[in-house]
Amino acid sequence: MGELELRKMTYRDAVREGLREALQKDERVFLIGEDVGRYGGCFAVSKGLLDEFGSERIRDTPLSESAFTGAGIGAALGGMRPIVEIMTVNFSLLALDQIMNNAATYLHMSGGQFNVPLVIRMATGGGKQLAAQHSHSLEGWYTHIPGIKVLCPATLEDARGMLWSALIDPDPVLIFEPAVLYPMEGELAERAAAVNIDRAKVHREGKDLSLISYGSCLHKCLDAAVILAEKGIEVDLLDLRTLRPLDTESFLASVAKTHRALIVDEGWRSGSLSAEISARIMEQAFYQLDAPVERICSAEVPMPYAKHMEEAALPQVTTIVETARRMVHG
Amino acid sequence: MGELELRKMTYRDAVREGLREALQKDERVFLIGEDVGRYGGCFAVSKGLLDEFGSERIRDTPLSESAFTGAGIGAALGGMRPIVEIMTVNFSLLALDQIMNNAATYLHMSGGQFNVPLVIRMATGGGKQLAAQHSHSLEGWYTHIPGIKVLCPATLEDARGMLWSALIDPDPVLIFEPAVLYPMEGELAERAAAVNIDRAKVHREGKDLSLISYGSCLHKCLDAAVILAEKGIEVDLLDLRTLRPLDTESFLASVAKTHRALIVDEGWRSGSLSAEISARIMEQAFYQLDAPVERICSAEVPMPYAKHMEEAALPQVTTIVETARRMVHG
Amino acid sequence: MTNTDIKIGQSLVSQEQSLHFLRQMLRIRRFEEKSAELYSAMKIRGFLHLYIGEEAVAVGIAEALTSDDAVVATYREHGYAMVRGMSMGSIMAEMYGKVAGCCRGRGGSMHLFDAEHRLYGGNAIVGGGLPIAVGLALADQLQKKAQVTCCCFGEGAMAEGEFHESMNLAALWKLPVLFVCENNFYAMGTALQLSESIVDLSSKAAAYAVQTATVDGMDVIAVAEAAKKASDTVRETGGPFFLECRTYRFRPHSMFDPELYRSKQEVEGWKQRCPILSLIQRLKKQGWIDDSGLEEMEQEIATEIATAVDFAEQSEWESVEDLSKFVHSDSGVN
Amino acid sequence: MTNTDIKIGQSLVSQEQSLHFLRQMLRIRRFEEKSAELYSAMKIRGFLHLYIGEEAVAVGIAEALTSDDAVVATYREHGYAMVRGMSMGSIMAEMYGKVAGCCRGRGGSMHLFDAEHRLYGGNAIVGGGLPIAVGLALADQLQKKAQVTCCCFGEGAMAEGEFHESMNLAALWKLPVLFVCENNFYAMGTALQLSESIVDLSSKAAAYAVQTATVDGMDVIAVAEAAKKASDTVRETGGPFFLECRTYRFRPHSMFDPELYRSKQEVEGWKQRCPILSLIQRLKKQGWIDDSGLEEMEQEIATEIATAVDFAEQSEWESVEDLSKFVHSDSGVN
Ligand SMILES: Cc1ncc(C[n+]2csc(CCOP(=O)(O)OP(=O)(O)O)c2C)c(N)n1
Ligand SMILES: Cc1ncc(C[n+]2csc(CCOP(=O)(O)OP(=O)(O)O)c2C)c(N)n1
Ligand SMILES: [Mg+2]
Ligand SMILES: [Mg+2]
Repeated sequence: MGELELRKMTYRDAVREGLREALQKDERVFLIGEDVGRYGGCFAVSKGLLDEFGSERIRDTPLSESAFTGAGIGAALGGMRPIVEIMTVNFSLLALDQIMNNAATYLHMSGGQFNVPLVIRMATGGGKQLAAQHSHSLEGWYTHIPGIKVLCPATLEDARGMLWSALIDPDPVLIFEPAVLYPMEGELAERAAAVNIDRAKVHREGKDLSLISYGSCLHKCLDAAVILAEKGIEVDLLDLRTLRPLDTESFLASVAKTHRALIVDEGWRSGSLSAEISARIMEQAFYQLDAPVERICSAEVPMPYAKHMEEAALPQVTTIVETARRMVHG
Repeated sequence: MGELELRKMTYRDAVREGLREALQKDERVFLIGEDVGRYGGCFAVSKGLLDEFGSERIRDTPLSESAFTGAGIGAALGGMRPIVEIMTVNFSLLALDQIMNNAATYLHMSGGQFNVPLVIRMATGGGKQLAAQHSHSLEGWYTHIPGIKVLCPATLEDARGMLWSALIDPDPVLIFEPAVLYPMEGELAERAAAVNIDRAKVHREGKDLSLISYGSCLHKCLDAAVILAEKGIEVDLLDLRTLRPLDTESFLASVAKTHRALIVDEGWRSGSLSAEISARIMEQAFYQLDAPVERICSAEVPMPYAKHMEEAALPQVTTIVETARRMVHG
Repeated sequence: MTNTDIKIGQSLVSQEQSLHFLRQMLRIRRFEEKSAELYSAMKIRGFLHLYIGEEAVAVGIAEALTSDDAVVATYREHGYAMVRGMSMGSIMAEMYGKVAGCCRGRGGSMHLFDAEHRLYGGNAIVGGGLPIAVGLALADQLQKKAQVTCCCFGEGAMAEGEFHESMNLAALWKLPVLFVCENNFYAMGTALQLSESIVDLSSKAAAYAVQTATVDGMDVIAVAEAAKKASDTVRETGGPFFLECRTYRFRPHSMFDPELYRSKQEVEGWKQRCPILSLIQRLKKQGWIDDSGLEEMEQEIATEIATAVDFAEQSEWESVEDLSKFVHSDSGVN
Repeated sequence: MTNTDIKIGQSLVSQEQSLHFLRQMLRIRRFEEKSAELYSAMKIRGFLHLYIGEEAVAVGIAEALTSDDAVVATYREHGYAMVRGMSMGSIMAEMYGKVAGCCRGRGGSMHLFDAEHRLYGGNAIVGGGLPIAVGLALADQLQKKAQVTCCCFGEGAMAEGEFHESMNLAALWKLPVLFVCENNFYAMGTALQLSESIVDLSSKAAAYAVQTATVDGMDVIAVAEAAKKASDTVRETGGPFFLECRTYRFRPHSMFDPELYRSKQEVEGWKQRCPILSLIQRLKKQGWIDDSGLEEMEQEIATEIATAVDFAEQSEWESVEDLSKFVHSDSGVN
């Protein structure tokens, strides 16, 4: 059966398939953003969709992040199911007022009268030598905002499946796609299986250490886990997937088993999502800990352009391995 | 001597005196923002300054948060010492691109060529029944950004003194003034004493519990501390004052003494500054803790208008007292 | 001209309609006067922005809108809430912070919402409502619904980037938005000429290839007529229209405003042009209303307001257990 | 007209100056062609936005600026860096990510800064530089410095709210900003008519009461002349000026661009109007340069580029110990 046939594709293709399926399934769905149409998407994600669905449903916008994001909110209020694409998280700051003061508040402010069924997608993260204004990794920062959900697909399955789950959510959902993952290859079943957007996923089971991550750093953790296994350290590796609301249960369950936790995320260290996770473990699993929870995050600097400097600023596999070893063997 | 004579004044007056002194001391200093001049400031902070210093140095702006904040950055690059006033943190989202992508990055991006000696002041916080779009408490959120400093004066002395310290800092400094504190009365010495902007301040010494806070919540903690003292619980009460960079040493020193810590801040709980502090205590003082660090923050809801609902959403003295008692006596 | 019609402004308006205009303006005026009282009595808190002096705008605009049309307003929106058909009770209860309020006490004066009457707020971020209006109109265009989205904002909002971006999108995509600029010449304490390099606001709007008109916002009949023409244009062309209504705020910006930025004389001068008084004069001249008729109308409105206050007083407080209700929808909503 | 002068465009330009224009445009062209090569060779990474086809703009504008004037540019700023007087070596080393680069390798192609030549970047946020330029001009006005701040941006930036807010502030406060719009008719893949409801960009600027002009951006002499008039106006009035230069990007937007949005013919058509070729033709007709002279010029430029590449290759890498250097100033700076 179709479901079982696996096809080779990239993370980019998976996102595109998710978009195509959504556009086919629900005529209220449309994609709106800069260069999503004629250009084919700044990361070639929406390539081909303009021809397939036309310029009304694959709508190129002027450079007006605040207005077209707000227009997405309005269109959602008006009965549509817009998918707003903000090219990258770096430009989303220009739309933040619309996101925090309108999208996130409308339902509550109106006493339950107006929900905003909106999805906002954006690329996130560094690692491509794009320097200080184009390398932000702010998905963790966005999780501070009540009224929105925040997703970060790290796998092809989630890249394709999370979009639909987000679209059927009655409230605003932000999906952050790590730009470095677009070329990542993998295999997917012919037809998309619906994915949940409320549970973290265990990628590896282990008793020695809970390794908690998401997005692009998940893959650095997967590599680290292999190296650690060779050194006899078995990590319990969690992909958070949904960053708000956090699936606290899963990482508490893991910590209950391992008594040690290391969190890896690409955000700047101070005020990172890792801090929130560490604080929750402190509050709810303190007495189960054999050692302090640790974090590996990005250095607190505007991202430098030079490759060696950027690498020094970002979390790296070697650091994860060394930190994990020290935490387990002391 | 003048220094010793104490005068009664409000927090609002103290901020105004800080502004006046700065404008008198350095002709490169000017105040720019919405209604700072003819209106007298939306919280009457700059009342009278227009007559004293003229419309070039007390500059009213159109409603253009992004442009006049960016203009402040440009003016700082051009040799001036601008004080940009954004009426409230709620509107600063419109200027966030300028703050994060320009003010915070220029020095690093330019390899040290261009520092940005800019001060941005804004009112922050809830408690005035201004509802979901006018009650944000985002100063903790701003501390995620490398390249800026974040101050939050909780006392008259800091309200007056921190401004000058911020102005002589060669880099961008954000000063958050809790709006509920403007009417607060107190006494100040005739002449301003320079205040440091790198150390937390101990308001009360105690051995039972470290109570860590800042801004408007500091005053709730002061009240709680009195009640707790009556109950025989002595808290070590810290005013963080500078939120970025955090004075980690001071709260670690306090925890080393008390072995218990409660952090109180008005930000939404997830991703709050409290999370960062808790994580740092976890990482650097884990083995000194007798109990898990706890946080009291705002409920994760857009701020409701109704008084009783807003009070339920904000940290309150009773909660602080109860939590502290439970933490100490179990 | 027949004796059943009256020529006011440039148009023919029936006795019935002009009395309706008067009643609507009076309802807003008296309701807000009461609200100011209740603010001093601490029954209403937070920010309270009064519309007093500007009533002709909301009343005139409302005439051009159908119940299918949408309205996006600002924090100075009591007038719009009333002309859209919301009951004084649900508005007053909202300002009391009671559960019977239109937003169950979560919004307050600056955030009046009503799904039934398609009022999408009550937005307290200046300029924040414009992109929302563009999106509502886009949804209508995509769904082939012949509806107008009316977006109201002050002249101060025109300096914000969101005005620029929203006007361009509406014009570029030919969206059915009726942009209504309530030019009361001040943004808090900032006079128009200190806020815009060009004070002819219509010419600013014209730079987006949007049709424009300017009308005396103190003359309800002129506003109604201009609004009708404007909304007709939107319905016919399917594209946006920009209508500037020149009006004036008789009261302080909000309840905390020393009004250092304008002279008593200036305010008095505008009060001479009070939209309510001038309409009453014209109606009396026409013999369509007399003091007793006016008295009667005032009485009815006073009763309506008293009932609303009563309703607000009687209503319950939302339970604090429900604090986080409506942060997310109860699943099912979609 | 004397034989020492040449009538090109509407103006008289000396042989010396026109050869200077040619040399500057060629320097940019060849430098970027080399950069593209080095990008494929992975010596340069990140984003690389080429100016090829648009050289006449930066070169013409530079003629109107003094060393005291400031320039705020975009991520497509190699041309400005060169015409401001920065050495090819410091630019190339920057794109290599080496410590000898103008920003010690922290900025890269999109973030060229130079305090000595008052180049304030190199901004990768579209529209992000406009408020900065307004502020630099405000500082000059307050300090009574008779300097011009030249702010360059693409036509796509004009849809951003920051354009609107910045133009208004500059006009309202009469600030000495020379706004230079490089209209290359595309914002990435979005054609001007899909981005602006009015494509006559000068008329948009005029809506802020700013003086405007439009010039053929493929004709360096016309640009130089228009820029001179514009900057003179700024210096005389102390107020802003908006100059639209119509030009075209011969290359893809960046190094990853399939160019699905425009036809080969369109690109070819514009290449016929190459600012460099056309100037060469005119100079030859005038007998001011011949093939050997051109060859010589190309040789000198090739040497300059080779030296720059060499310099970049030789330079050290910044030590990773210095990662957080420049996040804050070493105290003392003020
Ligand atoms: C983005 C933003 N900046 C500042 C404010 C504070 N503020 C509230 S109303 C107002 C003046 C708005 O003037 P205008 O748009 O003319 O409307 P009016 O109040 O005159 O009806 C200001 C500055 C705000 N609410 N939002
Ligand atoms: C605020 C923002 N939005 C989107 C982008 C992505 N982007 C980079 S260049 C560009 C097109 C800009 O076009 P234009 O202003 O005409 O300049 P050009 O590239 O044509 O010189 C876009 C959309 C960005 N860098 N900044
Ligand atoms: Mg106004
Ligand atoms: Mg362009």
